[in-house]
Amino acid sequence: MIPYGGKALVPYVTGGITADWTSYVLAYEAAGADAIEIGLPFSDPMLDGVTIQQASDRALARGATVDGILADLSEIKVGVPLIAMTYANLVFRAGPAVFCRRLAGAGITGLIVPDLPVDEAAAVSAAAADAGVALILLAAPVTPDDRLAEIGARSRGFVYAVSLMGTTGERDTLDASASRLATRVKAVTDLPVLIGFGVSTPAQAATAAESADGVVVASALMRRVLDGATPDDVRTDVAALRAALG
Amino acid sequence: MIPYGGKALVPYVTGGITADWTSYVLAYEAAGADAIEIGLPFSDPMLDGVTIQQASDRALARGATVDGILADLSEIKVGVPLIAMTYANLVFRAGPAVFCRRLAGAGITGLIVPDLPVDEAAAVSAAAADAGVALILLAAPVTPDDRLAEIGARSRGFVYAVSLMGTTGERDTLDASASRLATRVKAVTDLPVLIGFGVSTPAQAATAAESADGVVVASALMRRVLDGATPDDVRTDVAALRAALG
Amino acid sequence: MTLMAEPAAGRFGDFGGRYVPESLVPACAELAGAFREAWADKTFRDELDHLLAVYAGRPTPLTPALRLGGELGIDLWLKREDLAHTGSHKINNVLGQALLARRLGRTRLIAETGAGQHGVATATAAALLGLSATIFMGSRDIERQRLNVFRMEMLGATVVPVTSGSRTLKDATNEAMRAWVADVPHSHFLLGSVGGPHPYPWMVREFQRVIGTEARSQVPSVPDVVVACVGGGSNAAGTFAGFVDTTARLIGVEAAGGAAMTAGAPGVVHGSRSMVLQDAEGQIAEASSIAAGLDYPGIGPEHAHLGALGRAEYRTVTDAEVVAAIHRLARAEGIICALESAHAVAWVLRAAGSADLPAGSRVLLTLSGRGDKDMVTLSEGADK
Amino acid sequence: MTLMAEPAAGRFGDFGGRYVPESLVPACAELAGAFREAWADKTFRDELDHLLAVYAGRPTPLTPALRLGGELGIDLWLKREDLAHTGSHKINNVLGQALLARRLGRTRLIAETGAGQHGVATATAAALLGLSATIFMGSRDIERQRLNVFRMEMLGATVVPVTSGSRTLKDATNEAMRAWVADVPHSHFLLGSVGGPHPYPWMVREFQRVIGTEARSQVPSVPDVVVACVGGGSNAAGTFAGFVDTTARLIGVEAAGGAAMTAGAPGVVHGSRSMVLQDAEGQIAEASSIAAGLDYPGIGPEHAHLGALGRAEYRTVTDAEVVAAIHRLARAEGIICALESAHAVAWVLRAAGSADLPAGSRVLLTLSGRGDKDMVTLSEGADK
Ligand SMILES: Cc1ncc(COP(=O)(O)O)c(C=O)c1O
Ligand SMILES: Cc1ncc(COP(=O)(O)O)c(C=O)c1O
Repeated sequence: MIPYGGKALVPYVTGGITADWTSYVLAYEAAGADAIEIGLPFSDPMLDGVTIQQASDRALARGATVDGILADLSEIKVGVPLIAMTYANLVFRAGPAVFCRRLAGAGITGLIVPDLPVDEAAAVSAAAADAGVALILLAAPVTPDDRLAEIGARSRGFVYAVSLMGTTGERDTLDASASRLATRVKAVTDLPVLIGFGVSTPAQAATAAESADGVVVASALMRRVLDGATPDDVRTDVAALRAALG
Repeated sequence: MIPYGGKALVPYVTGGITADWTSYVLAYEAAGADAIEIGLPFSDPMLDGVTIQQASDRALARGATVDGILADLSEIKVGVPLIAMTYANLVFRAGPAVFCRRLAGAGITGLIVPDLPVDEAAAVSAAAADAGVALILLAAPVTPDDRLAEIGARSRGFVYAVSLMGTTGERDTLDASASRLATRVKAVTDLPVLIGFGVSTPAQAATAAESADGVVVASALMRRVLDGATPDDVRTDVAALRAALG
Repeated sequence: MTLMAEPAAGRFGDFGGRYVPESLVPACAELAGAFREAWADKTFRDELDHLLAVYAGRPTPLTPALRLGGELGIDLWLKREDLAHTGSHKINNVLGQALLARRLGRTRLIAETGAGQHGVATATAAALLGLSATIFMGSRDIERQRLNVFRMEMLGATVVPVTSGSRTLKDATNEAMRAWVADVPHSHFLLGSVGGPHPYPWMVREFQRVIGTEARSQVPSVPDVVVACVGGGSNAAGTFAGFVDTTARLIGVEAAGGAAMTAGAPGVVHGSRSMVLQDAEGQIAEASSIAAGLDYPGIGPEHAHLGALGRAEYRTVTDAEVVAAIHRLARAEGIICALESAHAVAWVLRAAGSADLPAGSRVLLTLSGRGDKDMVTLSEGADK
Repeated sequence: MTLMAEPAAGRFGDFGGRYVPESLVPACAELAGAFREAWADKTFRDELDHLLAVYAGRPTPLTPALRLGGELGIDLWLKREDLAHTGSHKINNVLGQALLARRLGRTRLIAETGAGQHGVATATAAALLGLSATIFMGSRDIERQRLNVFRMEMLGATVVPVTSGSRTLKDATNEAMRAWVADVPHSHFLLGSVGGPHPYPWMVREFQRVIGTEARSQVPSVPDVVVACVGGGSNAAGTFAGFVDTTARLIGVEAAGGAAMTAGAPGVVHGSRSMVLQDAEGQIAEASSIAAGLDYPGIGPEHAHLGALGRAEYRTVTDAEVVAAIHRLARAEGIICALESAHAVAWVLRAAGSADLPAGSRVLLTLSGRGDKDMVTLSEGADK
């Protein structure tokens, strides 16, 4: 899912945030994204900071639904992997098997569920595998070594290293915990390790990539979209990140 | 103090209620009062209804004091007995002896203290007697016979029969309890018995006088004064009462 | 010394008595007799004790105030009347009198209230026993204790605003007595403190004695100082009753603006002779305190007597000290007490470490009530 | 059946679990271990029991509601959590968790609150133990429970208004969890009900068990029906714990506008799998209740389990029934309970005499809190 070798860039967009939201997906691809994370908005995004909360609220207020977002995606052609990001309740409400098949049907090959820790992941993990979707697990700075090993063993696609103890959202600096965690995760898995949460600038992306295999960038881009940036505008932003990562 | 034989009329005025308040005293005399009750206003007239409360408040607000009221009285010549009506605290604050001597010095020969029942009256009674002032006790409809006898024995001047269970204030009709009480009091004392509280009209005064030796009229007159009646106006009222009593 | 017996002729030394209109004398006498009898009647005492336990939440705890005591260098125990049903010690007296009223065949309770705590307690007892309740409350107090007005009305009581005089507790008391005179056969006047004519000062002290009795059995040793706030003086009287025969110093704390003991003179108001704030002629002064329940120019006659004897001492604290005390207690112990009760706390805060309350003293303080009713007053103060 | 043991893997049948961000998993595990250990540690239990007794006013009484019961033709006992310090059962759980937080070396308490009762209780425990407190509260709830906001601030807590979503308890909970993630090393998340990730549903039920244990020892015989209101479900869980092994029917009463059991479907929110109000896609619905403490789309997982087993039954009542119930109880018994608690009363009023609650039934009802906080809401309703 993530190219081994180079430094991967995974930008995020909240599905349904604007009528033409898939243009952001295409812009990301054009700017050099290695994969694209699609947020399926949830009413109670407990791990998200203000920016993603607002993006989710706006999408829901516009009437966004999982089915609608997946249908939108079916209408475009994207050459890089798509990864869904959503909360556990949407997965369980449909049923993990149905939910994952639906993702696969729309060409989505990865799934991130931030409130589904490894201990609770078995059912979704199996359903995802059956549907050909990689259930990507998250590791946190406080995760102890034995859990880290388990996360490394059970994750698929890559391991999402949460850069800091906190919610999503832009930060002035990249927390030192990010590289420490990435190094620890890399020691227990052969999967690529991407750093996410608070990666806000090209410089931060470059720093993160020193210890990890790439970055996920979400709030920094969504802040721009909320402020009215066009697909063209964010293409420039993603291109700058791409350039920084090499 | 009260003429034996005929039916006595004792109208009331709150001392200091107007600058020329003593004109009401003179008007009462002119209209045929047998004695005149002078209220020495107290801040907390617990047994008084709205009218006397307002009259007391107005007098106090005008700066009325016991000394001032007594000085005012010294400046007029009245041919009928004057009776002070006030609450216990004013008596005790000065000390019963000093207080009663002061009354006597202003020509007052009677004293009514509604919150001084017979059981608590000994000190004031003695001081009043020493000063030549009659301490007039009150009897109530609920007073049992033995107490009534004691009140009859200890009262001086007359016995004040409280017409009803309630505060001072005008009433549409004279309570039947008035004549029952007057009759009971007359059975235990040779003193005159006057009915007060709520005697509002000449007709009520006449009814009261059937069983008693006279009446005290307060709120009905004070309501008129509060509403702006002149000494001349109330002279007419008192004359009507006088006529009704015969 | 004990505070047990019925005072002869209703007198506590020079104080007390029954200075009421003749119309009320028989009712007072009947009440005194009924209380005397009921208080000697195990059935009545058992019923009251039962209600206090299963309904009102007695015994109330004695809480060691470890953090505040530690800061002040004293041992401090709080008697928690704030946890009693309706939020203050007032319920103790009210349940007793309401049972008595029912025993006397009365169907209506009349009460005066300042802070509204006594009114709420009275309305509560009326609801519990199926009696009606008419509560007189100064219009100024209605403004500052709105919460309690709502509570009384929810409980089915009629709240009558009193607009005469200072529009506070003193005037509400006048009006309640007027209402009583007019309805003696059906009404019981449920006086809220240890003032009024005999038997009230004695009876209310007896109904509040439970505070002191419990506290005495709860303290690990006899305290050096026993302190309570004083409005009419009922929570203090009830507390003192448990310790008057010990070596404990008894301290009553008045509002600086309602300090009958400190700034008053002997006088007669609301049916008894006691210490009263008044002018040279005997007109009753208007008190002024941030605590509606202490905003009263008089005090119960037994306090005047204890003060004259030197057995109890009386102190005053200012509104500003009271507000500071309520906040300090809240932050140190997690207890928001009533503005009234905070007077006792304020004195302890001021005195601790001084000759009046040396370091190491063991102090029992009665927290007479909780502060919910005062939040609006305090938050408005904070806005200024 | 008993509700004693730690649920294996944090599961109550199909419900429960620990659906939290990986960042919180170690903290939850640490907490579960610490609670397991503390709960088996006599020193800890003794300290908690001591605080509950001398500080919080336990045991709370069991009041026979003679007048209301008589009117309804049933025997009705009220378990009086309204008399506990701070005015509701919330203090039981809060003291337990705050002691645990101190044991874990945490210096800050984070809590969500709806009615403000849990926030006040948390602020209280923080003051008592010298910890700091940050309380998240929906801005809509801040408007309707102002009194409690003042109280929290007086106790030294920081109250953070939450303006996202429905601006009520659900959103305050999201925000509290976000704050926790950001400060795990110093903060304890002091969840106020039996929801959330393992160990909260188990731990909070154990801390609230005292309600049921006391009530069991206070009732003259095992009741036919045990009833309590259900928001998250902590007062009900604590009550049920005392009777689950008896023949008593267990009834939880939800707000019609927040009826997770009656109108919800299985789902995952705030860390556990339970019954949740949600749409077909899984978006959480906004609850709507006059009682801020029940204005919540979820319920604790053990209730979902008890409901699935048929061991407990869940009913709903409307806002209008609740307002009528609060007034009826006030006038019949002199007790003004919280809007939350009045849900249980409203069900009894409706059911008494029907097949659901036949005449002659013996009913134990937990009055979870007092109504002072609700006077403004009720009086505004009355003005309309
Ligand atoms: C909480 C509280 N404490 C004290 C008082 C003062 O009354 P007393 O001095 O009779 O205890 C009141 C009166 O309203 C009160 O509400
Ligand atoms: C008085 C009262 N009762 C009940 C509740 C609901 O909580 P639970 O269902 O956890 O008992 C609350 C919550 O705020 C409350 O304040």
